[in-house]
Amino acid sequence: LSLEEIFEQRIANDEKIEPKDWMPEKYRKTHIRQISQHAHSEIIGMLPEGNWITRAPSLRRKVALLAKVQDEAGHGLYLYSACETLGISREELYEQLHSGKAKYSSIFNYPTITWADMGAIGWLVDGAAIINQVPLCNTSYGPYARAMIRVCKEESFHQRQGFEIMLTLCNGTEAQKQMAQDALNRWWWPSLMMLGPTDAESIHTEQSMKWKLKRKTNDDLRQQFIDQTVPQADILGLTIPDPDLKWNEETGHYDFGEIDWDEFWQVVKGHGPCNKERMNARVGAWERGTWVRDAAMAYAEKQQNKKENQAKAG
Amino acid sequence: LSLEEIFEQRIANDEKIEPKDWMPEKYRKTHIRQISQHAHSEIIGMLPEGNWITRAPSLRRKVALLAKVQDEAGHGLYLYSACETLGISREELYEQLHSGKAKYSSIFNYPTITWADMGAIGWLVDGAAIINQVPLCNTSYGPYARAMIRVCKEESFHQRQGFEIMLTLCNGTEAQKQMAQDALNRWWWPSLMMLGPTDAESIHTEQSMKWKLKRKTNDDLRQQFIDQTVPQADILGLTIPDPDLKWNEETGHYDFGEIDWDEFWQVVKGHGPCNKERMNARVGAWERGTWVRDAAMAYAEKQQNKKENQAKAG
Amino acid sequence: MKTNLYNYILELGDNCLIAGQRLGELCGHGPSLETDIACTNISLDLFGQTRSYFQYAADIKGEGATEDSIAFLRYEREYKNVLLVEQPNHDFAYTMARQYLYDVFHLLLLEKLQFSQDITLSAIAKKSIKEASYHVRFTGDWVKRLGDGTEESHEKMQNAINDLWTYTNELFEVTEDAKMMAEEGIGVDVATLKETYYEKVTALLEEATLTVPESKYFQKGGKSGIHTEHMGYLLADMQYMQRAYPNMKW
Amino acid sequence: MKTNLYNYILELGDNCLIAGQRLGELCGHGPSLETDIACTNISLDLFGQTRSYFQYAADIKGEGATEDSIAFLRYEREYKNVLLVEQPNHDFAYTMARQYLYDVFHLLLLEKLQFSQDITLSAIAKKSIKEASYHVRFTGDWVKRLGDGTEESHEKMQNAINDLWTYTNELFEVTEDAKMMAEEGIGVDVATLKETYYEKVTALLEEATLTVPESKYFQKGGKSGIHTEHMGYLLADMQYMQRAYPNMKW
Repeated sequence: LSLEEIFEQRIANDEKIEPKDWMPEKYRKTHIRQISQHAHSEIIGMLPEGNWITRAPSLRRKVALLAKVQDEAGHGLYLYSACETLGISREELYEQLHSGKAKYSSIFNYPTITWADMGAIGWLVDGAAIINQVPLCNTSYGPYARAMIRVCKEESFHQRQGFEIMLTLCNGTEAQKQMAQDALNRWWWPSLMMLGPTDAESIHTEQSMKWKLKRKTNDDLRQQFIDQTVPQADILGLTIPDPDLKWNEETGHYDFGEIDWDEFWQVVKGHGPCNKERMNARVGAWERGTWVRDAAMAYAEKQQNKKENQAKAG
Repeated sequence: LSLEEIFEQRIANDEKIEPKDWMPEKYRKTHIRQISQHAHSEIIGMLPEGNWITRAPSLRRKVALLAKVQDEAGHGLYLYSACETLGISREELYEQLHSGKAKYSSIFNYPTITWADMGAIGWLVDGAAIINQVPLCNTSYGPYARAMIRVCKEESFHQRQGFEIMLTLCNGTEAQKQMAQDALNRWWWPSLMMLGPTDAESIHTEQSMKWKLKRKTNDDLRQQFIDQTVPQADILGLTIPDPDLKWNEETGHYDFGEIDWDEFWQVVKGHGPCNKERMNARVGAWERGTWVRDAAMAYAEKQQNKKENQAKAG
Repeated sequence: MKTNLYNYILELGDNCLIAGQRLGELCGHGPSLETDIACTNISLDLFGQTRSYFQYAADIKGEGATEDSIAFLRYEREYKNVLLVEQPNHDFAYTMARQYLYDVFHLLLLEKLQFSQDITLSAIAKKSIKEASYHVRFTGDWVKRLGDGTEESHEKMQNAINDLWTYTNELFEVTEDAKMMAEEGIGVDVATLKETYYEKVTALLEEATLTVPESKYFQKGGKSGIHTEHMGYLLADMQYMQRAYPNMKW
Repeated sequence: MKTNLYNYILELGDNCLIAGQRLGELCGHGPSLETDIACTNISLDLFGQTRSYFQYAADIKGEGATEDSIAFLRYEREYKNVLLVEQPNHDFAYTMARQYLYDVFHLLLLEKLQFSQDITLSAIAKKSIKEASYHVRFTGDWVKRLGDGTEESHEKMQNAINDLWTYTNELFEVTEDAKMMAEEGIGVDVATLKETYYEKVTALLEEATLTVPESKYFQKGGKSGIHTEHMGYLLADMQYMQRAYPNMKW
C-alpha cells in the first residue's frame, strides 16, 4: 500500500490524522484554507457584536455580550493553533487575512444597527454556524476536530442566549417587537447564504466529503437550518421574510424562496455593506499594535539576557 | 520734541497710532503680547463651547451656538490681522501659542460639562470679557481699537444670548434650574479671576494705563462686573456662590468674598483642569492640518505658474 | 396626515441635518481658521434648511410635533438620510469629498425643487439655492486643491473619493414616497439628475487630476433607514439632551 | 434611606462601571488576540463587581430602583467615579497605565473593605480581591513591558504616566459620605492607602525604567460629579438604549 492509500484507509476507518502523520499536500492545503477561514471568521465576527458593547441596554446583557465576544476571540485562538500544526505561522495567517487573500464568513459584512441584531446574530448566525460545525467534530484532522468540539459547545450556548434576547424583545413593547422583526428581516437571507453557494456552484464539496471536512452538502445544511428555525420563529411570533416559505407535507421539509445569489457574490467579492470597515478595523488594530508587540518582544529578550547573565555570573 | 515725546503727546491727545507711524519698541511688544493673547483666547475659547455643538438640545440652540463659535473664530481673525500690522507673522503667533510661550485667558481651561455651561459662559464669561474690552474701543493703537469695536458689538449679543439660555433654564423644570445653579456655582469664581490678578500683583498696569491699553484697574473692573451681575442673578432666581456677598450701602458696591488666587495661578501656570486638553486640541488640529495647508500652497503655485505660462504663450 | 409628503420632507431634511451635524463636529478643529469658518458656515446653512423642512413637517404631522421632536426623537431606523452624509470625518480630504459629492447633488435637486407645486417646498428651495451654490463651489475648490496639490494630498483625496464613491448611487434611488411626490409635481424625480451629476463630478475630478472610480458596486439603505454603523454613535450624541431630559424647553 | 451608605456604594461601583466601560470599548481592537482576551476579562470582572454594588444600592434605595436604573439613568453630575478611570483609550500604553494606576488602588481598597462591618460590602470585597490581584499583575506587567521595551514604547508609556499622574491624587480624597462610612467601620479611609499606593507604584515604575512624575498639581472633581469633558460622550453611548427606550425589559 502506498502512503496515500494507507492515509485514505485511516480516514475511511474514522481514525484521526495528527500533525506528525504523513498527509497529502492537498489535504494540508485544504485544511489550512478551511481552518484559517474559520479562525478569521471568529475574529472578524467579534466586530459586529463588539459594536454594541458600549451600548448594551442592561448590565446583564453587557456582561453576556462581552463574554460572548471574548469566546469568539478564544475560538479564534484554538483554531489558529490548530492551523499552525499544519506548518503555517500566525503571522502568515494574519497576512493572508489582511491582504484579502484569505476569506472569512460573509455574514459579518452586514452592519449591526440595532440591539435586536445581537439577538438575531446569536439565534440565526450562530444557529447556522452550529449546523455547519457540528459535523466537523468528527472530521478527520485531529486538532481541528478537537477544537470544534469545544467551539460547538460554546456556540450552542450563544445560540440559546441569542434566542433569549429575541424572546425578551418579542415579549416586550411594540417598539421592541418591531425591532426584533426588523432584525429577522435583515438577517434571514444572509443567514441562509452563510451555508454556502448551492451545491451546483460549490467547488470544494466532493473532496471535502471524502476527508470529512464536509459531511452534508450546502443545500442539505440549508434545508436543515430552515426546518429547525421556522418553528422557533413561530414561538417568537415573528414572520420570516419569505412569502414563498411553506411546509411541504410530501417532502417533510419547508419549501422556500429564491436566494439572491448576486448579493451573495457581491459580498464575497468584497463589496458588502461593511467589508471595507471590517478589514480597516482589523488591519488598523494590527498596525496600531505593532509597537506594542515589538515592545513585548524586546522586553522578553532583555529578561532572557538578564537571566542568562545571572546564570553565568552565578 | 523727540519722536518719543511726539508719540506720547499724540496718545495724550487721543489720536490713534497707525501701523506705519513711529512707535517705541516697548509699545510694539506690549501690543503684540496683549493683542495676540486676546486673539489666542478667542481661538482657544472655541473649544469649550465647540464641545456642545453636537449635543445642543434644540435646532435653534445648535444654530446659535455654531454661529457664536464662528464669531469667535472671526474675532480671532481680526485680532491676528491687527497683530500682524505690528510686524509679526501669523505663523510666529501660532508658534508662540503652541509652544506655550503665549498665554490665553485661563477661563477656557475649565470644562463644559452640562448644557447650562453654554449659558453661563455667555452670561458670565462674555460679560466679564465685555467689561474688559469696552474701554479698548478707545485704545491708542488704531487697528486694535477698530477690531475691538466690532468684537464688542458681537460680544454683547453673545452675552444676551447666554443670559437667555440661563433664563430659559431657570423658567424650566427643577432639573433645569439645578443645572443653571450648578453652572453658576462652577463659573462664578473663575469669571471673577478672569479680570486679572489684584492690582497689587498686576505687573503691567501703569504703563498700560498710559497707552490706554487699560483704562481701569483689574479690581475696578471686577467690582463693576460684580455690581452688574448680581442683579441679573436675582432676576434668574439663582444664588451666587459667595456667602460673603452683600450690598454695601456706604460704598454703593457689593462686598464679596476672598478669591482663591492659588487656583488662579495654578491654572495660569498650566495646571488647570483642561490646559493640556486645550493645547492638545489646538496643536493637534494644526499638525493634522499641515498637509492640507501644504496642498493649498502647492496648488496655488501651480495655478500661478499656469497663468504665467499662458501669459507668456499668449 | 399627508404621509407621502411628510416622509418626502424627512428625506430632504435628514440629509441636511446629518450633513450639518458631521460638519459641526469639526468646528474649532479644522486645518486653518479660514476653513473652520467656512465649514461652520456650511453647517449653519444646512441646519437652517433643516429647520425650514422640519417646521413644515411638524405642521403636517400635528399632534404636538415640533422641529425638535422630528430632529431628535426618532429612532435610527426612522432617519432617511443617504449613507453618504453620515460618513465620518476621517480627515479633511474625506470631509471635503463627502460634502462635495453631496453638494453637487443638493444643488441639482434644489434647482428642480424650486419649481415644486408645493409653495413651501418651492420657497425653501429658492432660499437654499444660493447657499448650495456657494457650498459646491467651496468644496469643489478643495477637491481640486487637494487632488492637484501635493502627492500626499492627492493620495488622501483619491482614497476619500474611492471610499465614498460607493455611496453616490443611492442619491438617485427613488423611494415610493418620492415617486408619488414627483408624480404630483411636488417632488423631484432624482433619477433624472443622475447623468448630469456624474458628468459634473467627473469633470471636476478630472480637473483635480483624480481618477474617477469605476466600481459597479454601490451601497444603499439610508433612504429606508438601514444606516451604517457610524449612525448610531452620531445619534447618541445628537439626541442625548432630548433623550435624557424629555419634554423640556431649551 | 441610608443616604451615606448609598452614596458610598456608588463611589465604589462607579469606578468599576466606568473603568469597565472604557476597557469594553477596546474589545476586538487590541494589539493582539491575547491582550484582547485579557482586557475583556478585566472588563467583565469590573462589570460583575458593578452589578454586585448596584444591586445592593438598589435594595437600599428601593422605590423600584434596579442595578440598571442606577447604572444608566443618572445624570453626568451624579456619577461619582474618579477622573482617572474615565480617561480615553488614546493608545495601548494609555489604557494599561490608566488601568494599572487604578488597579493598585483598587486592590489596596478591597484588602481593607473585606473587613467592613457591612456584610454585603465585605462579601463583595472578598470575592473581588482575587480578580483585582490578577488585574494589577496583568497591567503592571504591561507597564513594565512597555516601559522597558523599545524606545518608542518607553516614550509612549512615559507620556501616559505623565498625563495620568495628575489624576492619581483624587483616589485618596475622602468624601463626606466616605468619612461617615469609615467612622462606622463600613467604609475604608482611603487617605490611609496613599503612602503604600505611591510606594508600590514608584517601585514598579522604577523597575519599568520610567520616571516618576514630580508634579505637585493634581486634578479632582469626579467624586463630586464634576467630570472631564470625555465623560459626556461616554455616557451618551452607554445610556443610549435606556434613554431612547425607557421603561423596557431587555
